[in-house]
Amino acid sequence: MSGRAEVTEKPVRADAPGRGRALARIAAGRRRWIVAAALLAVACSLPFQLVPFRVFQFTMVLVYAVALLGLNLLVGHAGQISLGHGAFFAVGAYGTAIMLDRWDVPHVLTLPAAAATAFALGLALGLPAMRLRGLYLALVTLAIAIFLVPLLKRFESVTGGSMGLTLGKPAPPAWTGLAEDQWLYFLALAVAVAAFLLARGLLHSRVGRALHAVRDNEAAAEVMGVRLSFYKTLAFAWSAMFAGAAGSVYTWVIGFVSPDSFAVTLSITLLAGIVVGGLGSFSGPLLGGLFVMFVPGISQDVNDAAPGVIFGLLIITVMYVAPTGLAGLAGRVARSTKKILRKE
Amino acid sequence: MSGDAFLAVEGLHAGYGDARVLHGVDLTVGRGEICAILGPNGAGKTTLLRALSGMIRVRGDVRLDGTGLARRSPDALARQGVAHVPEGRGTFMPLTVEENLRLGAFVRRGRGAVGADLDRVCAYFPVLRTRLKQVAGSLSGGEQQMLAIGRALMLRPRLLLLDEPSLGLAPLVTEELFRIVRAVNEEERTTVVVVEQNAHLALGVAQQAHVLESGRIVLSGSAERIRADEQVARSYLGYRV
Amino acid sequence: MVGFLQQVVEGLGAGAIYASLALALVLIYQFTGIVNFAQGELAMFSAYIAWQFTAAGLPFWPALVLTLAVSFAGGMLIERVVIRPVEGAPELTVVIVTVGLFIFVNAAAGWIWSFLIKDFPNPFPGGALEAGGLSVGYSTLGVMAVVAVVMGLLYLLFQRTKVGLGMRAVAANPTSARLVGIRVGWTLALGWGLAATVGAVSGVLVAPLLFLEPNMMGGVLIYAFAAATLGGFDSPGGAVVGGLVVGVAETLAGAYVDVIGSDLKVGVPLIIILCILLLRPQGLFGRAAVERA
Amino acid sequence: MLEVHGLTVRFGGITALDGVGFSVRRGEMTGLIGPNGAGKTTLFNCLTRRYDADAGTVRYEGKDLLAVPPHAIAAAGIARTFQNLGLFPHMSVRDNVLVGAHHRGGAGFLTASLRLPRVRREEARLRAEADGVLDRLALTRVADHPATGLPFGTLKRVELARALVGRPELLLLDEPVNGLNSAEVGEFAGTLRAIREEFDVTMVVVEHHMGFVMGTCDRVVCLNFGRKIAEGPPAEVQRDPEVMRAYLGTTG
Amino acid sequence: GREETGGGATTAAGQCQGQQTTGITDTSIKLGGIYPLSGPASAYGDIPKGIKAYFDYVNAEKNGIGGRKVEFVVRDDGYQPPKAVEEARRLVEQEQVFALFQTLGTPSTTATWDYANQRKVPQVFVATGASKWGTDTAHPWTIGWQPNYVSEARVYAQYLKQERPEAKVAVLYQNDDFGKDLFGGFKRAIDGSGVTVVAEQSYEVSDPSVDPQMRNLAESGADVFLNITTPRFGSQALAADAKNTGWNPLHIVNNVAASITVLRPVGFENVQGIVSATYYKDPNDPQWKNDPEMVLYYEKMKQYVPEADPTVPYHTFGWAVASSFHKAMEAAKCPTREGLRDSVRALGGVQVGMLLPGVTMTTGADDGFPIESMQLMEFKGERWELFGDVIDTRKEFGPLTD
Ligand SMILES: Nc1ncnc2c1ncn2[C@@H]1O[C@H](COP(=O)(O)OP(=O)(O)OP(=O)(O)O)[C@@H](O)[C@H]1O
Ligand SMILES: Nc1ncnc2c1ncn2[C@@H]1O[C@H](COP(=O)(O)OP(=O)(O)OP(=O)(O)O)[C@@H](O)[C@H]1O
Ligand SMILES: [Mg+2]
Ligand SMILES: [Mg+2]
Repeated sequence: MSGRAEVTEKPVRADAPGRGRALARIAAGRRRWIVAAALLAVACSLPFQLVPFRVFQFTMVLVYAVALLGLNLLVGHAGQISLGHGAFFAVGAYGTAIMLDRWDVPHVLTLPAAAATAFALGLALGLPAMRLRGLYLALVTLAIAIFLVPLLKRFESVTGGSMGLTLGKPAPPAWTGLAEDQWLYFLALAVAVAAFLLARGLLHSRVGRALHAVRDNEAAAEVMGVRLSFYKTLAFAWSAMFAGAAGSVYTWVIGFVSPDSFAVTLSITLLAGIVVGGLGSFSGPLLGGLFVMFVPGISQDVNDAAPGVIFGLLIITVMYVAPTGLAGLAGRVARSTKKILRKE
Repeated sequence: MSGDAFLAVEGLHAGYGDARVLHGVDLTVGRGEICAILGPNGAGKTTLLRALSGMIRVRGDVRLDGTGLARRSPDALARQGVAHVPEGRGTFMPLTVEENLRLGAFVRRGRGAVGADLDRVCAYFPVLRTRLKQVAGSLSGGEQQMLAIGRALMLRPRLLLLDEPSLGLAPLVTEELFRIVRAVNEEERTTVVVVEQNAHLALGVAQQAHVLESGRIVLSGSAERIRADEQVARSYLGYRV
Repeated sequence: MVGFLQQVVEGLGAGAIYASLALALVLIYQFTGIVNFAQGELAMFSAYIAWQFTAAGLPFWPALVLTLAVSFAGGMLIERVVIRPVEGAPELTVVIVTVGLFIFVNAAAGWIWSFLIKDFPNPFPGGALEAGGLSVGYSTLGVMAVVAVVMGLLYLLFQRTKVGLGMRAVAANPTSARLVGIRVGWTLALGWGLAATVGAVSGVLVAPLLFLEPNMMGGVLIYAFAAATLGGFDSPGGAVVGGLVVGVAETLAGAYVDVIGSDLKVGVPLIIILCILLLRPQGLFGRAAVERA
Repeated sequence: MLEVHGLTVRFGGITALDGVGFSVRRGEMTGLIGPNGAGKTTLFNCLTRRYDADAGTVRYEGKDLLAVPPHAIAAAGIARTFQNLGLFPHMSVRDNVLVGAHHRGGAGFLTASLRLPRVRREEARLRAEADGVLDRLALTRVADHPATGLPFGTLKRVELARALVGRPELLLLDEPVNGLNSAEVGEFAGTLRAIREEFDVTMVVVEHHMGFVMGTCDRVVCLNFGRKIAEGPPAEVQRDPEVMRAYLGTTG
Repeated sequence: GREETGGGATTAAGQCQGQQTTGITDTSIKLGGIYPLSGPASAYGDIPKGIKAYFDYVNAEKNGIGGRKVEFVVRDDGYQPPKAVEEARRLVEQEQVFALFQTLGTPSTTATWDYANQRKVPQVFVATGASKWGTDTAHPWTIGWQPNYVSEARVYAQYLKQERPEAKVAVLYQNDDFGKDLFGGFKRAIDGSGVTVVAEQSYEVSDPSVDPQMRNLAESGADVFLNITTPRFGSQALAADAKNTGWNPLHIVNNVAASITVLRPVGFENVQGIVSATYYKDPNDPQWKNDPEMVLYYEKMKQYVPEADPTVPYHTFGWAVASSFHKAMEAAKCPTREGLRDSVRALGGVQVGMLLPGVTMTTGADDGFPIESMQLMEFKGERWELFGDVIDTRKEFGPLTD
């Protein structure tokens, strides 16, 4: 955020420069709100500008962004690697599907219920899992994601087995005058904005700092009074909750769930998405969502004989150009243009 | 002096990313000399040593025994006989003490000589001998500092760069340390550049000294002259040990 | 009882396969501190290279030697070209680069050689050793022997050689490693080369048993991860023991525990790993990181 | 305020602390000295529950400190700095300091994510306090700088600020003047004395800088090989022959 | 643009008035297919190459289908249903295709068929053998092509009932829609006969090997082994069966894994006498060496997709399904989406060169399955030998309802 702060430092009194900086911070804060409002305005106008198919694509971007927001909380902010977040996404998606399929629960209610289920599961798995460190945690979560697929197939009467479940989509209320795609888009947007605000509140607080502290130096964090197990487990559960909410919206949008939709690749894609987007940054999840959504298509346009060759290369290239993710790259670009502009 | 300059630094600029730290440092150290660098917190002393051992990119000219060194990588410099005891000690935490020491001699050949040097270092710092098989990360701060110095000596360096070598050492060991530095310097004609806050001891062994402030050398001279400087006395020699 | 023992033997056979790839994973982890998701695909690619040599008429053993050499060079090249640019970047960045590599290599293999199963020669005779009612296939024995040899060599490399010491130093602290004169870049490349070679051995062992096609190693990689996790990511011996335990546990559970059945048997290694890691978070044979405030 | 009795800590074959006992009175500044590897840091680690004691008791304000879980140490009023720095490198200096006030806040996941007014008020209060401490330690100019890339001496000060903002009653400082030149040591000693008055805090300081120890401490405890070999007023300990032999050498 | 219909010059007149003509003109017709070109199922990504070869050939040498040049747009879904939805929408809304021709895989097709039917876009000859494409009545715009897995299962059941009425069967199946469908069909087809399933084992596509499953099946002492697998696992199961000298069941391998390319790596000496069923010609089978369609296929593959290996059966499959589309389109009364929908549901014994002699496409009001006949074959020497008559499962078992 402040890569250019004064580094040659001598003991000084805090005086004018300190105050000036505070003012600048307030100004920057206001600027950020303006940017956010503009962004939201653009987001709201999108479905009226684009063909339905594009609207659908952006709806999915938002779905992924919500899941990545959760993963970012865990990986980017709390420093715990999960290779199994597809599992929580699946729990949210299947939870919603089952509620719709068996009990005809109204769509809106399925979201909190699915998120709560994912949260509870995250908590239950987080308790033992959080004793593990780094790589070991990552691989145990990976195993969970792998195990989920046959598990979903096993309980066929509930989950529809390998054939999956087909569900109805939420219909736009007549007063809105929106088409189904547009309505779904706005639902996803609402969820994404809510998730974003929640995550923001969380991170700009004592809790967020505690998570960062755990990420940066566990021993020191504990001495400062941060209860490691509590924060790690809850970060896991919250992150699972976001993934679950994303899964729920996914089911609304796609109207179909099957075990093969939630194979390990999804978990790995999510992790790749957030790392490519930018760990620990606010725009990371959105950029990651865009990457996950659009880059495979681009890869195919380049080489339709083996799109994987291009997709793999693109991942490598992005990491090469932007080792801290697209968000970091965007920040760098913004900074250097600002500098150039100032020099003129 | 510069006739037999073993290390010659001219117009050295260095920094981190956008932050410039050194603004044109000139420095020569004669062969087999000990040179002390003093300076306040944040002056760029560590940065200077990092620049000399190739850890950061620099602009300017650095010559060791006549050959240009600027822009060489640290490993190439190590092969040229430059050993650096870095700020923060750079311990190989998961490795044992013995492995840490042997790594110091990584670029040397000849098992026998290395084994003898291992003994020598253990004689300098007897604690290390009792800890040879212990994981280095579990050593106390001071023990790790000794390990770092021992590791650097294992190279039998031509140029030894010491960044606050007495950091965290007990007074007794600190004194011993400077005796060792002098001994190594005398026996092997090792040239030494030492950044040290314990100015008394540093100036005690050094032939020449420089004061670095805000990335520039503001005062240079023989150790005695520097010691006699009033400003230096106030800043660096106030608290007597 | 014989049936049970036979299942154990078969489990060991499967476990040896997992162990063979786990060794390569452990090798890379040892001195770069990252998990290489592409390891299985690189092994598969090596197997294709071996296949290509034999298809061109080379006898198996010369083809193998050539393959190992090519794989070694390829591994080093990958480090130089693909990993080097992100050296020093956050660990996860490097991990995701290996994910990209995974996708790339898999697709490339399909593109070059198609997805048809290739006819891969088996270096070991077909029959089985019969003793006391048990039968152990010669290929199983062969795989186990090779894995044991590779494990021993790796142990010697890590613990007894200067190169191994240098590698561990690079993993522990690259900055200091450079300061003591280790060519970090080349050491990393060497490590990747070695891991690719070990992976190639794995691929060549696995190909005749699982049948060579681009997705051959996907499942093996998962179990190799499990093996390495169980054994401790920094111990070659652990990787082998981990592989064997996973193989046996999975086989027995699939065979004897009806509720688990063959569909849920993947869960068995998971549960074992969880239980063991809860007791020993660094894996069975892993070294706990010393932590000092 | 603090009573240590027969404290013993072993690591495999090494006995880092061997039946150490001493006490610290409220408001006092105690120096802890001893050769490298004597067990000083280990003692701090015991007091902050990073290490488990193999034997012995520690009573703090009459409570059994060894029964307090590690994360509750801060709330019990104990704060520390680390010998080799224990900062959070990716966080700004200000955020580092704010983590020090963690135990003084009450916001949880839910309340924080909803940004309840209560949380905002608490946040504003702690921020103001942190800024005050930063100012007090002349760190305002680097408050937004990440906690890496600052000079070692500055970082040591950041650690002190982080410890102080938790309003500790007992402050454990592990080699606080490391890497400072003597003028800076003098300045720092002054700051520390002022802080002691201002924050009404009891301190235990590990330091090898004898000038500093002699100048600031009320009492000094000397350890050697995990055992206490001397205790008393600084001047007395400094003259203790065993301390001189094991620790100070001749120039003491 | 976001217009719904009328992408090109309207060719619909008369009785076709008012029908959808998106994606079709007097000189062109645009089709879209969705395949896993990337990811773990990318083996199936070879199918569109065969299709391309056929259409390129028809476009260049036959002036297209009834004067309309075919443009075939292929999209990749990585075998992921949400991606399939995206790609289906891209094809329909952006590419403005006339029809979705082939979506591969049951999950991907299931995820897209509601959409296709709502938009009234024909989704024809989907590349999956699930039975619901033919039995479901709510999706008239979607239709399969290949014999459904239940029909295939019936063929094996029929064979066993005749040849081994007391057979004890051990089954290995892939634990997904395909394996479940085929295995379920088999169980239903043997219901009430003397044939019984005595052991069953499933595997996941992510399993490294099916050896443990094969061991457990061998313990059952069954005298028939039904191998419901995809290629690599098929080879593994065949090899495991060959290796186990103590267990010598009649080995039936399902069509998906019956290609010569699956058998060859196992060693032909190890697969003698195994049984399977088929409906189209295997390009590796010497008996079709001089078959005119096969000769044409080899020639045109080499000419139009020289980089592809014509011996890959997926290419042949693509060729067969493309020529089937050609026939269906030619038979359409109206060059409209409705016309295609109706045409594929009113096929009367349509012959397709690449299908086995005697296998034809037939559909009707109560029959949504174009191909329902298969012929049994036994592996002898280095090739499959067809035996018995072509079995029309519809005749034998009655129409499939579900
Ligand atoms: N890794 C780094 N990244 C960015 N800036 C750095 C880094 N290391 C040092 N600096 C900056 O360079 C300047 C000089 O620091 P340096 O560590 O060289 O000082 P020093 O004289 O060694 O101080 P000290 O006595 O505290 O060790 C400081 O202002 C510091 O902020
Ligand atoms: N986790 C550990 N594992 C093994 N040995 C340890 C561990 N922690 C400390 N020790 C040993 O205990 C002894 C005491 O260490 P401690 O860090 O307390 O010393 P210290 O008095 O702080 O020394 P210094 O002045 O050098 O910092 C040392 O010899 C050290 O090697
Ligand atoms: Mg320094
Ligand atoms: Mg200490």
